[in-house]
Amino acid sequence: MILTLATGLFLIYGAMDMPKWGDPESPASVNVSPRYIEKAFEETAVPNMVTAVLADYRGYDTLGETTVIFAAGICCLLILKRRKKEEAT
Amino acid sequence: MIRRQDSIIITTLTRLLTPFIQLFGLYVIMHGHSSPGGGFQGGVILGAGFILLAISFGIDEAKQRFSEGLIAVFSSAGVFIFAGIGLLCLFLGANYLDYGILPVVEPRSLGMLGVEIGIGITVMAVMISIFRDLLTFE
Amino acid sequence: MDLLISHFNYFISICLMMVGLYAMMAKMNLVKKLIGMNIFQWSIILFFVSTGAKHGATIPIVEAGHSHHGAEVILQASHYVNPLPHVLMLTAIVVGVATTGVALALLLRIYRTYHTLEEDEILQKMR
Amino acid sequence: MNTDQSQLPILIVVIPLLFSLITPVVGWWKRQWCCPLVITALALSLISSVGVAYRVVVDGPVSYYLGGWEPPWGIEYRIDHLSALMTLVLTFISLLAAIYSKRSIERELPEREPSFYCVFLLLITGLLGIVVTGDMFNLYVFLEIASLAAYALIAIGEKGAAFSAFRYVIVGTIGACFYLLGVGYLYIVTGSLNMADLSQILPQLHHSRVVLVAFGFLLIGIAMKMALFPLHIWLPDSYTYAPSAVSALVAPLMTKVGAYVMIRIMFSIFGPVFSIEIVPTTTLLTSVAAIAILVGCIMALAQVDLKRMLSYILVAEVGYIALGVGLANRNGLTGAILHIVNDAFMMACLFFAVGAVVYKTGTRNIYQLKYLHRRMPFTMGALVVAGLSVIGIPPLCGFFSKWYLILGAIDGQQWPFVVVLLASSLLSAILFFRVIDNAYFDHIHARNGDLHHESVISPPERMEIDEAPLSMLVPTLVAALGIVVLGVSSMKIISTMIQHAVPVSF
Repeated sequence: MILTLATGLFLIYGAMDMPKWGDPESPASVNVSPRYIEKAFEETAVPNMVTAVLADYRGYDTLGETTVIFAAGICCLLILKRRKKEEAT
Repeated sequence: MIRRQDSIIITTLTRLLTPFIQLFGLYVIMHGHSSPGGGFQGGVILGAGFILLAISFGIDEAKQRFSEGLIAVFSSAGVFIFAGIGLLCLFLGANYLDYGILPVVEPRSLGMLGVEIGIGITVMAVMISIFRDLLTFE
Repeated sequence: MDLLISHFNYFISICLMMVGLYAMMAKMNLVKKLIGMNIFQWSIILFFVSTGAKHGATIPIVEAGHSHHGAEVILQASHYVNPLPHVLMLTAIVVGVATTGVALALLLRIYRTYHTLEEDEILQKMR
Repeated sequence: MNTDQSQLPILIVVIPLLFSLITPVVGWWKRQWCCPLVITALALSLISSVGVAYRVVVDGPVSYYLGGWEPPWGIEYRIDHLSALMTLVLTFISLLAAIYSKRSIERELPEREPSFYCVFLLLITGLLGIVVTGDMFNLYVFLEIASLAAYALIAIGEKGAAFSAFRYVIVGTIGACFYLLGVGYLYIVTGSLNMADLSQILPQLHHSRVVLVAFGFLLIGIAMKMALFPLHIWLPDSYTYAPSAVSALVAPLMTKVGAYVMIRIMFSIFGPVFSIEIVPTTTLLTSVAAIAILVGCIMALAQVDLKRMLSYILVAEVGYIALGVGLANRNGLTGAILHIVNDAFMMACLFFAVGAVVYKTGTRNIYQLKYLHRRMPFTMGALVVAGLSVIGIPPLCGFFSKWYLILGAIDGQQWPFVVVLLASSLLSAILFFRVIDNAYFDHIHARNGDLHHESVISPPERMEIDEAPLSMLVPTLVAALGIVVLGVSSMKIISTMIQHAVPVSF
């Protein structure tokens, strides 16, 4: 409980310094992302920028993510496959 | 354990609904380019359609329909499409996942479409697989 | 007060995070722990998505009317919300789902072995 | 076919990934092909990482732009000396573990090899992806692949495994979420996810509280993953109950990759100025590490179970690495990086040997090791070599990394840590002599006369050499040989690789 509160306070302490909500001038919106918005359609011919960034600019992340899903499927298979020997005990 | 429902309303209704759900799933995958959506969302909708079938027709029948091997093949095939497109780019002389090199019109857009389809297949298969594993474990 | 209002998105997600973290550490029931884990993950997702927001901006999709050869359309960054956090969170959502799936599978295994999901009872039975 | 060398960095990661996709399908069809497939994949990956490492040594750091997008927008692979060294270690150890796993998996998990090997490869994919990437978020994704695979692999062990794996899931998820939160805080103030880009932007923001919080959360998250002392609770249980092939793979590599990420965050992203001067991380880290070393050693002394003892030794070893990082001077960091490499080999060798013992005798109790030097002379030989190396006997590699750590502590004028390091050597000496004593010498009856396993052990006259199967023995011996070779050639490793990995400002 105390640990949780400490974590929360630490987080809030950091959050004080953050840019305001919805501020179009915040560093996150100024530094890298304008290129995605302004150029994505031109460079990839895909109007949905989220898809453009997801599957192209950061396509490798998405490959990793698909692998995560695949891993989850195989892991469930591995964990839950019936084991005759152990079930008996 | 989920058994086959005796109610005729449920079975008929799911039978009627499932094609529409799956059509919608396909639509979401294909139109990820110009509207909200994409492989993950569409794949989940497709998977949900199958899970609905399994719930209403009983797990035994569902088990027969989607055998373990089939699901494994599908889920790895999906990722394989993704990784394979990347590898194709590599063989064609560009960097990994650089769709610009693919020999089609508007290569980036089509490359993404292929990738989305791959994602959709994997997500669908894995959703069914997890559902099936959780249910059949004794 | 001004600070509270202008940063409300961060504070809400931090509160949620604390709820999740508390459930994860203090609850004895394993399912409750899992639920806490989910709350925690989703609060982070909320946090990320809220960072992408801009006043007066719309969803990051080029309007359908311009879709024929958009090179002449001038796109202004301030008219659309930042797509990058959305992309990142799509990934994080998937990771969360995958982790939940595996954790559920583990819970099933645990239940089969010990016939309970209370942590203290399991620890007793392990002895 | 494009055999251009510039594509090698991506191949390191993609080859295991592709093979892990093929494995379940092939395994479903023909089960016995799985293991050869895995070995092929890892061998190919090893070859490409050797190629990359060669290029790094000759030309300096290598960058690779995925999808052809330049860094702040696309994802970048950046392989410098440190990551090249790590890929070599990772692929080599995992290759050994794959060869090793064949027999023990056939026995411990019959009928589940295809999915086992698939997850095995996914784990290695994840670890390699973490090491070579130059992007914060990409690192998170691969961290999750590796952790998911590790959860599943640990869960398939014996009876208590599922519960310890669930604990690991909880702790691991908190760790990963903290890391993600740190990335989020950083992203808010910098707007970038690329490591090189971040390290350029951050110096102007050193006094921002957001950066401070982000730093804290990144470090805590990674400390959970690498099982640094107060957060190590999940480790001993998990590694004890996991199948021996799995603990031989996960134990040497998972924590080392965590340590790598820690070095990366502290020195590559935030830069030494921030992590040493502005925030008192180093003081905190060294004290925590010192406690970790002592607690690890003492807890290890209290164990009767061989695997559990090794797990606590692992906690202590993580402490050594963190100590070296925390000392934050040239010798200390050199020692830490050298120790990452050495410890991967030592732990692999120890877990291989113990796994072989378990495979043959079915027991993990220290007191039942008696006469094993006659039954399994080679395995026990490897165990002794690795044990001596953990203690730090000169020609073996453990000595050199400890030597550098002590030098670093002296350089930093931090005498308490010198004492801790020496004391821990003493403790591990006691630890391993207890094992060696039980395995090689005969006076057990006198001391433990009431031990109820006495009857199981047959008298020495009828004892014949009954070694572990060759596919388990060879990796063990190779790892033991690796310890000796690393020890002899450690000067060369430092001058070619590690020297360049240490930040210039030291």
